[in-house]
Amino acid sequence: MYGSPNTVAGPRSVPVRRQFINEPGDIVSEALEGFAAAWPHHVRLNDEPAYVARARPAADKVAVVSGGGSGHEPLHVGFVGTGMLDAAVPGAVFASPTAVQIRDASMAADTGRGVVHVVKNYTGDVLNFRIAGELLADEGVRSDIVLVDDDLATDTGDSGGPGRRGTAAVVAVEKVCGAAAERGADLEALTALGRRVAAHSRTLSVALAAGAHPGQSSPSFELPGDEIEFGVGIHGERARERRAFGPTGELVPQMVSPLVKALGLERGERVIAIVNGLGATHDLELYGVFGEVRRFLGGAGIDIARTLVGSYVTSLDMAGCSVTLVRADEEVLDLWDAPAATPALTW
Amino acid sequence: MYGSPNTVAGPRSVPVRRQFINEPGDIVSEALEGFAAAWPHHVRLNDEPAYVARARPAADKVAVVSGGGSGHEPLHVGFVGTGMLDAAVPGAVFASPTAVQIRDASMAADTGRGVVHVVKNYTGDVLNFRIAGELLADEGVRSDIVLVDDDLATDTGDSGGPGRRGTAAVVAVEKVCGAAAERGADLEALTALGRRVAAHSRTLSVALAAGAHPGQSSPSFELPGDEIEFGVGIHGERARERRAFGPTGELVPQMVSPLVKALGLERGERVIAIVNGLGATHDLELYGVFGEVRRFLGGAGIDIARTLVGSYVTSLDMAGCSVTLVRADEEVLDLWDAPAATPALTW
Amino acid sequence: MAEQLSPSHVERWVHGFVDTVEESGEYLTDLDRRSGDGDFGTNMVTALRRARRAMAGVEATTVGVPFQVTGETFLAHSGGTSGPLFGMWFRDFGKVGADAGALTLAMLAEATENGWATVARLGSAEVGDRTMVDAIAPASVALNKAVGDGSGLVEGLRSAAEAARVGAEGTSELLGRRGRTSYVGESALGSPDPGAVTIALFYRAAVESATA
Amino acid sequence: MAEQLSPSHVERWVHGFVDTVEESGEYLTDLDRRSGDGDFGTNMVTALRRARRAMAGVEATTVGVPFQVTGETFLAHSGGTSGPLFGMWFRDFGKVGADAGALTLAMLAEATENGWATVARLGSAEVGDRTMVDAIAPASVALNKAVGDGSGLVEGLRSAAEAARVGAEGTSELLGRRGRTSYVGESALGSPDPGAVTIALFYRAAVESATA
Ligand SMILES: Nc1ncnc2c1ncn2[C@@H]1O[C@H](COP(=O)(O)OP(=O)(O)O)[C@@H](O)[C@H]1O
Ligand SMILES: Nc1ncnc2c1ncn2[C@@H]1O[C@H](COP(=O)(O)OP(=O)(O)O)[C@@H](O)[C@H]1O
Ligand SMILES: [Mg+2]
Ligand SMILES: [Mg+2]
Ligand SMILES: [Mg+2]
Ligand SMILES: [Mg+2]
Repeated sequence: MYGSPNTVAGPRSVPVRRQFINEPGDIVSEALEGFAAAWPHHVRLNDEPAYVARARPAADKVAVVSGGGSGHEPLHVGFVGTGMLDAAVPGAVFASPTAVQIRDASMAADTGRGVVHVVKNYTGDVLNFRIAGELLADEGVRSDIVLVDDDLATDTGDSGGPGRRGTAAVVAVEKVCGAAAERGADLEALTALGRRVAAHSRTLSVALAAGAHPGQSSPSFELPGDEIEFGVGIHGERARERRAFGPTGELVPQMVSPLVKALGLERGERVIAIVNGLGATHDLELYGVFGEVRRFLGGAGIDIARTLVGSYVTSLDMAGCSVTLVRADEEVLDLWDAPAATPALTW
Repeated sequence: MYGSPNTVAGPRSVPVRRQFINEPGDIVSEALEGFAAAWPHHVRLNDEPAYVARARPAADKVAVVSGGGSGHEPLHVGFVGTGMLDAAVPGAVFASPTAVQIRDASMAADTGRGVVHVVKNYTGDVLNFRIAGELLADEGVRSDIVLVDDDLATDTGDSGGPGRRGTAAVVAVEKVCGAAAERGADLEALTALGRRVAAHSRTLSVALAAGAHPGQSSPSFELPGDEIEFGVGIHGERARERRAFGPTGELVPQMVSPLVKALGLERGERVIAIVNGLGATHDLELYGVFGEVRRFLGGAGIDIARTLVGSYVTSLDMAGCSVTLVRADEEVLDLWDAPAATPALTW
Repeated sequence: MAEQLSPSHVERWVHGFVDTVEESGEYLTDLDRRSGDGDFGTNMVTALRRARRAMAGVEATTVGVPFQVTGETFLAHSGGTSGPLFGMWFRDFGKVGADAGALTLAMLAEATENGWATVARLGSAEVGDRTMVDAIAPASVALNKAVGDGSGLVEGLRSAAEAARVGAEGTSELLGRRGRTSYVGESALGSPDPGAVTIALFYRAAVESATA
Repeated sequence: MAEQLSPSHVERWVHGFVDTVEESGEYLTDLDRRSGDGDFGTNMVTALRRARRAMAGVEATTVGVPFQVTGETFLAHSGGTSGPLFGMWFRDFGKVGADAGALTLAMLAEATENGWATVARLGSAEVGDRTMVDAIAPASVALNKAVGDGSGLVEGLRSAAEAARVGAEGTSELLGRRGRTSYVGESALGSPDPGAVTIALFYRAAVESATA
């Protein structure tokens, strides 16, 4: 037991991490049940297979469906509702949903005009969504995938590899595609739009402390007090790189500058800026980070046309944040501003 | 430094806690600047003295103003907007705003019909809001206080003491009073309404791990792995009581059962249930907790008429949650359902 | 010795496969530990046990049904990379037998060829990448050859099983280029790929069901 | 020796008070450490320095102005419990002198009585609770008596200062019932309440300004 000298691992022993859970294996299904009960006017939960769909299904529009591992809440289930997703398909913690979940959710959401799958670029998610697409084709349901791969830290330029991971830009893709779908865009237009937003999005994420998997009593890695993980993903893993910890005013330029470069943003261009908490980082800190993002982009002459600050795409209770920039044109901004009514995002 | 054997405090040494900050003393002002920049259509920031007001001030209604120490975000600044607060007055982290801040915010918000101050019951807040009321009276502005004192853990029955602390029920009071003010209720009616909601609200909070004050490298207390703090407040302090850690299914009834008793809730009565994260607790856990709240209240025949689950009243990055029950009648539910458009709560 | 596989043959085949994977579960997990994350055997056994329960509730009206049920079970419940790929693999066998009362060698060759195409397409895996494809491909070649040669069912299945076994063994010498084993590099050398071994077990179970 | 306090007397009084609190800052903080959370002196010094800067920018057109500026500074910037109470205290002095060119003993008695009422009302503090009220109350009694007796300004202020000093010293023997000191209990016994001591310093500074 923690604190008893004969079992202590040495000076690096850490305090026990606990969560509010019953059985670790039940955390997702119990949370889904609670989630659906909390937002009955927005969503309903299908039990077998598990997916979350709009409480009042939309009629006569292309369905926008997303999904992925759990542990990233409010993503994706929190974005089901008017103006965003028609359905979200949750897997186990950090594990892809199955192809049958995706197929059934998509068939429930389809109004006859096809289904756009918004997929974060992870092997398991891509595989299961691709399979779901084949299953749907057999059922006569058209679908196509918008792959979100915004994580600049995994941009190796290696064309044979798995490519960049998908992270917080998925919120922008879901918002914009959701709005366009609501306005009647067809499957081809939506897919093209989603791919355009994804292509013009880049994210960098840093961690100050690891989170812990449900039921596990220690964080998934440890960091010395003078270092941060630079370029983490959203699955609790470490980054390839460690950098020196420092004040926000020093850390944020290290995140934003590569984003500007990667997107080739020039003076006068407009962006949507997303400052996203990875789980355990407080709003006070996130708004402080956003202040530094503004300062940096202001200096570079780049216009922050829209902003989202909050914990939207989390990595369990990791302490850290990500900064996403999305190049924005009139159409994208207009769709971003369009009304949305979901548990986690409403305007 | 952490991890170097000669300075380690023994087996209870903990990993360094870090935040995204520049100077600890600047965290609130920098965050406010970022916050106001992120939500320009909802709020504007007044600099000297610091307060957050609606971007478009309301005309001809009683103003609803709240405030208190920072570190509880999104409370209170996140609730400024249509249907909730007209202004929010932030103090330093966990410290009351000053009477002049409150006075100036209230005068800016006043449309001539007076100001309701929603105040969590802490000595400093109460003192400064009472003084602000006297300053306002001198300026010819009518105001009155709705004191929120929902924390059952500090219900000592001792009439001379400071009384119960104010915690998450403040969200319900702000929502309901905000909606009633929008509909034209006068100062007396609003004050009576707010007091009624507060009187019918009770909260219990538990912590699984302490948070850390900005700039401090260790959490404010340590807990062994088999215990929780039962009955914490929202200022990072320990509770008077420790209890055994256990599965959510065992912890939640210990929280909800005393609430039901304290409110004298009987079978068939309706409540608003608020499951609130204290800062570092993940949505998956909060929805799991809500699941257990439902189970318990279902067993007691009490009807959960409305629900709010999320991190709304935080205690920096404390790991923990609170459960609030608010006895709800038709009027309260109707006001709860009324539209609100604020950074943190919109429907 | 059957010249066609009846629905009950196919049920025996699938059940035999479940049995043999159950027996090899720990071995397969150990192989995945050497070349991946060590969950393969457990995942496989869990999914196949569930498939066995699902088959019990369904009447095998065609030779496709046991495969369809197994495929759907994998697609509905199995995580990991191999789960959905095996799901699609069984699905291709189910499709070939969808309306048929019996499976011929030609139908088996067709199902194998389709399954190969499916797995290769979805997993972007080519022969030599150290995946289940390295057992599927030789089995497919052997079956097509057997059909072309006019071989009998059992003879053809035997050649497929032998080809799959050899192919699976050969993965011991391959560097992984798909899936988790691609991160492990040389340290996986010397043990075969668990997915490929499982494909070999699948054809061995086919032979046993046809000869029992 | 003045019989009335002119605006420049009042400025000297307030500046003298700032000086003496600055000198006593560490002592006051130490007292708060014994009976509270140890921030009293620091908070006081910070607020009063700021008040001094604010006064420099404002012309003392009436005897109320220096008090008004000081009160507003405390109310605008000072955290803690005593900050706003002192803010209101100074404000009451400012109100009495708001339109006046000079302060009489009667006006000082009135301001003190109002200030006592304000602090007692806002802090719910009665005499004997171990707060600043334990110095304010005797000062108020002394001033009212001096006014009734027809005493001179300096004589009256001296009696108030002496009464406040004795009252403050007496808090050493009181158990706290308001503010943080109420949590500390007996361990505060033996040292006086910092707020009460500060009130005594305030009247001492008044005497000095009137006699300098
Ligand atoms: N891209 C791929 N294409 C085909 N087969 C693959 C691919 N990736 C992995 N496999 C097969 O899956 C097996 C591993 O399965 P499993 O343990 O379920 O995967 P993981 O745990 O890595 O998600 C490998 O032995 C290999 O045969
Ligand atoms: N309720 C009260 N009423 C009047 N005076 C009070 C009250 N509480 C505290 N004080 C005065 O305030 C002083 C402490 O001030 P301060 O250190 O600023 O408070 P804290 O740090 O506890 O917020 C005490 O010495 C006492 O004189
Ligand atoms: Mg594996
Ligand atoms: Mg795996
Ligand atoms: Mg103090
Ligand atoms: Mg203090």
